[in-house]
Amino acid sequence: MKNKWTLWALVAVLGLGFATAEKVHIMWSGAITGPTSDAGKYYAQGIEDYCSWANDTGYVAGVEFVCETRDDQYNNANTLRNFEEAVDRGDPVFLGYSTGGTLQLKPLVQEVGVPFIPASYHIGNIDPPDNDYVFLPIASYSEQVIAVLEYIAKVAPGAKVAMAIHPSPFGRAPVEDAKKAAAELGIQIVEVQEMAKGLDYTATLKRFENKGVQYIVYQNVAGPVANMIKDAKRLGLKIKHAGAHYAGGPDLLRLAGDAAEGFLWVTAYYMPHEDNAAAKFVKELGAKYGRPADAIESVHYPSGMLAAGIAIEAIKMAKAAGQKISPESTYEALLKMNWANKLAVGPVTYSKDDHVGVDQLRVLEAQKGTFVPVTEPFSSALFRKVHYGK
Amino acid sequence: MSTSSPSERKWLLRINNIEVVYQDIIQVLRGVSLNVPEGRITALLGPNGAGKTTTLRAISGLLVPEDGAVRDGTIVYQGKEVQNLPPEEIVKRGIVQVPEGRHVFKHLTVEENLRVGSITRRDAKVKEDLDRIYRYFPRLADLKRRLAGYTSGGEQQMLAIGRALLAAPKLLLLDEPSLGLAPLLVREIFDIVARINAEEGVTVLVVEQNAAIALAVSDYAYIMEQGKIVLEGEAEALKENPDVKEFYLGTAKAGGRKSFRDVKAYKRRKRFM
Amino acid sequence: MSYFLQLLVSGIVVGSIYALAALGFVLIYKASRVINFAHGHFIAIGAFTAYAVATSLGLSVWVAALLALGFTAIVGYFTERVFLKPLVGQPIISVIMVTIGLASVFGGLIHLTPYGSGNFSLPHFLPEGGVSFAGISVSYPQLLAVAFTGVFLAAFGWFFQRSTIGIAMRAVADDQMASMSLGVSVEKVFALAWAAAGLTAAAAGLIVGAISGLNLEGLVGIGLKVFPVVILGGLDSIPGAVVGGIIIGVLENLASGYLDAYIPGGGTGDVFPFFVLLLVLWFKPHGLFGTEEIERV
Amino acid sequence: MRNPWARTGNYKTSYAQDTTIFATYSEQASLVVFLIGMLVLPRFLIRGDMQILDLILIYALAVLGLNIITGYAGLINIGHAAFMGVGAYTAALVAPHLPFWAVLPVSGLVAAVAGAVVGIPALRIKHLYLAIATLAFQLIFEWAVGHSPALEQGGAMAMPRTVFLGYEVGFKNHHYFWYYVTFAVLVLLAFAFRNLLRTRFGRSLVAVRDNDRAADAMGMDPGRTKVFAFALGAFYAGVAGALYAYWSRAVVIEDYSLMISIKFLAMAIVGGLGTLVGGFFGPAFLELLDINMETFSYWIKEIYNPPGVDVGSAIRPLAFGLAIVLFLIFEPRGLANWWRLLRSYFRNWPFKY
Repeated sequence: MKNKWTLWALVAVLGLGFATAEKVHIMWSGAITGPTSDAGKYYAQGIEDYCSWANDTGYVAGVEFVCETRDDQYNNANTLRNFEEAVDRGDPVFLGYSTGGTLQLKPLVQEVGVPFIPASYHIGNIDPPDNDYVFLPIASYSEQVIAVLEYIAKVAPGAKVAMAIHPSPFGRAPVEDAKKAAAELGIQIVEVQEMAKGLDYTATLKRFENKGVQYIVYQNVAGPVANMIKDAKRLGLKIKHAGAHYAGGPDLLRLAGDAAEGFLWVTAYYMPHEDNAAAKFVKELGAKYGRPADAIESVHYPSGMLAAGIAIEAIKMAKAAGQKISPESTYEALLKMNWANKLAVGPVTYSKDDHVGVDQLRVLEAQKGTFVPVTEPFSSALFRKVHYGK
Repeated sequence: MSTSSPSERKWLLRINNIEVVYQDIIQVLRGVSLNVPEGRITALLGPNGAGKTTTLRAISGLLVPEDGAVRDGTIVYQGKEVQNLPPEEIVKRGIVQVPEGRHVFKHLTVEENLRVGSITRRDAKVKEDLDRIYRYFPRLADLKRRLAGYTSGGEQQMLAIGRALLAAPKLLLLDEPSLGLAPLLVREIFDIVARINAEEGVTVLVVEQNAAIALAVSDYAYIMEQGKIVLEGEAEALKENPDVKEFYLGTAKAGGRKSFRDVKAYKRRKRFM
Repeated sequence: MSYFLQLLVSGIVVGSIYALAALGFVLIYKASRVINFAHGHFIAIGAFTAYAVATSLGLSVWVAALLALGFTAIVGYFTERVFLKPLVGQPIISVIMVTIGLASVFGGLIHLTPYGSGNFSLPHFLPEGGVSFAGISVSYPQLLAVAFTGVFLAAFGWFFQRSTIGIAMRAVADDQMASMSLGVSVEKVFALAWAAAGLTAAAAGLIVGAISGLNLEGLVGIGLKVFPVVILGGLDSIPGAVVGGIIIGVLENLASGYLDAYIPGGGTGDVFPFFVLLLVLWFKPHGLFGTEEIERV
Repeated sequence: MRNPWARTGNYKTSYAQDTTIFATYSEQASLVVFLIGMLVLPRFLIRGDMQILDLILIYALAVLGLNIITGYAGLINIGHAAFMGVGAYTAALVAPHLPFWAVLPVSGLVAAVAGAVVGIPALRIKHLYLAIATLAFQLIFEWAVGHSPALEQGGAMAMPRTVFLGYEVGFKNHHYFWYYVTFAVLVLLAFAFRNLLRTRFGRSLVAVRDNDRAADAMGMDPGRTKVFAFALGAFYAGVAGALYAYWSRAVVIEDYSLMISIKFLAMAIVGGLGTLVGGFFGPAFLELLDINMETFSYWIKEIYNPPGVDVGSAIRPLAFGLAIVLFLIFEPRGLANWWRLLRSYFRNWPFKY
């Protein structure tokens, strides 16, 4: 009867474990449907899977994460409602999404003091005022666009550049900084065009061509970018294309096919086809939680993971420091964070004055259907100069 | 004209005591009964608002678009009850109504208008019938390609009748064919109706306010007032009825207006009839 | 000059897609006086059906396209039977709102499939590239769009001018009472118009899919672009849908070609058609080819 | 009148009695009970509930405005959220310089001007064509805001923290404070709404809806009536927009998009077009439906969640659409009609009729 006793003991230990596991809620509110949902739906899956992974592996001892991904349909009223619910419940951290939603919530975030990690890498999210509690997972759109401009200035000095942006605060985010940086780099931003969801971009592209544009830099989501570069190919234009984080990625390759060849893309994440721990980890999780191939390959999937990862890491730090899990302790932990994560090209580091997690970026180029890095990870000095004046 | 009593006739259509209600509340017909003999022209006369058009619609099923329904009584056509059937079913059985005010399809050509008439037919004789209609109404043949909206009132009336004939009716219901037309045209149209009746054997039930012309071509007639039949008889006989002369034909002798008492006397006679 | 010509040609291509999308919209309005706010969803249903059939069953895109046309026609037919028929005789706002409600229902149903969000591209079924002439280039899918539109319009033109059922549909649009008096089943005509609308919407969806990929938002958005087209052409005119579609397509392209550079951020092509719409409503409320209604007290 | 609560017929003896808003003592009494109930309600609700309640009341105000335009005057308006947006952006621009109680009417008035401008096409076109014109205005509004640097191109314009009697409103009491403000405004404007039909203008609104040619023949000016209906309805929306701006702490374009306009129409229909109680029931029903469907969708996700399909996201638009469709088919007079039936049941109890 010895076996029976072991079994009971096991049950008792497990039961005790469950009973003592503290439930910590982490909420994400973003667009699973509606505008930009092509990015949002994979982002949400990344969060869910990272959470499940943390629970399944017992990543933070004694803590069970309850991660909710809520579809706010790109509507700020829904985001606000979700955020307030999280605050009322005492959630230690909140994962956000859109630029508009984050900018709107900033004063409230400041007032309630709950750390807020958006999917939007708008620099305005962490610029004053009310910027104490917002943390960007990776470098801002502004820095991304400046990084690609620096690369362009290097390969084609004095190039003429046009920007094609999403018609929203998200799209407009890097425009001002990009213009200043271009002046420093000696390249010329000829035009900034907002891309509506049209069926045909001939008019815009032809105009760019007439103005002698050599590069188009996109701040947009992959769908419209794919259509525009396909049109450019059809028109036989010699214009080259480049884009910030949300403009490119495997999604773009899938949608645009051959037309994406030579596309320059800036991001802080590793690619699924690369031979490293990050790619392995992402594929493992995707397979484990039954995600389809296009989700696993999408760059938004690891982006979601990183956001969830930062939150979970901060909670782990707070717990390790013996503190009660709360917004305050999580905030304190975030300010001290230096997480050598395996998803992005650099560690996630925060401090009182630095609310950008991964400071490093890489420029990649689409070659034969995959994005191949063409630079080492770097952070842009020029960005700091034009944005902060230092 | 025939002198046989009504009971000896062969009825194509018998309406027994029908009541028609619009929108569930407005009662228009209160127990109307009338019979239509096969192969003849029957007239239904009466003043505005008496319920003549409603009676026709009850027969043809066109109460539906006006939110009306037959609530009580029966309409028997060829031995079968047809009240409240959908209009397309009634047309298939051979009852076709020419609506009041002609209702031609203004944005269709004359020939297209006629083709709509043949929609319920599956037989191959449509082309032949089309030519026959053009023979009855030679004017329509000249206007084939013109938009119906740009034809004159008389032409539109002819078109409406011709269109109905293309549905190969056994019973043709005409609603005020004289409405808004010059007397000469009215004469012409009624002559054609009489010819169609005689040559094609189409039974006709015609609703009219112009009693003189209607009684001239019809065999039998009913007079309707306020949702009830108040008088009926052979057309010849009705022409001689003093009340009909007074109120519908305007041919009473003894010039000058009659007194109110006489009107009351008429009402009384009506009631006991 | 070649700049202008290229804008013109591209505008005609986009315009013929609008024309095809507007065709179904006009069919419904013409037969039953219903403004269909769910038309964009018909376009999406057609496109995603073709995509689903082609990718999951592995059939050729052409077969998938035929199935999609048929399926969307059936959806249109049942939409009328189930949702619109009970509302015959109700005020306009009820009829408008029921199509708005249906749009939301269709949106929800599409989200029950894997196609609710994200971008998809139809498998290649046309040769890559296109033709170029004097510096003006048109891709094969774009040529197909124009050809498709031409075929559909010719087919519907024939149907409405020559076939008895087509003439009967016009008759119902003209005068319902008179049509009923001749035995035309108005109900059947309505349902038939919705089926035809579903079919043409699916055709529009397929072409959009071939040109710019499938995305629910984008496909549904075309349903909004239909409004300026039909207001310009006339709500109940089939030639109006074609002419209106092409004019709006061209104007949109010219606007973004010549005005965008002067407006901060550009994007004028998106809003310009709606300015046109307001102008048309003010100066010629029934559009270029629409029929005016006569009102009586 | 011995038993004023148990009348069997119309016993009115003067014109003044005939035109009172609340005909019987029982109606007056139930109104007082209702108002007191609403005033003490927050004591029993948590902060999160208050947020939803606030949203419902703000939407109710906007829907009352829509009921003037669409319910009373019969002018289908697919651009009501744009009027609300005009009010909200006005609020964002003037709030740093004015106290909140002054911001509200200013926002309403600016929106009313916008409403009058949008109403101008109603002079020439009607029915469906007018509906499409309002749709065009909605889209042009969104585009114009998106291209105005002064309005942050549709990005967030923060609203200042409100100071009331020297006391700063913060997170904990934000929703309670705005509940009372919204409620006060709503009661005021609902009385105005109820009174509207008793004015010459209100009657001409209905006359114009039923047949504008006939109204013209009877000496009313349908054009002016329609434009004024738009202005008045937009005033309600503008005030609602300012309240929304304060309530949500910032003004962002997505809160005033086409989708929201459609939501307002749905609320008006589900509540009961042209009725006062419907203006409350509609927003309450659809907002609560949405929130419950959201909860339901998390529950269903636990059971059924195939890869690639987002069941949760499908449920909410599905429920919203079905609510509209089913109401239109089975209860076109909306929830207001259920309310009417319920009341008459209790009034006549224990008799059937």
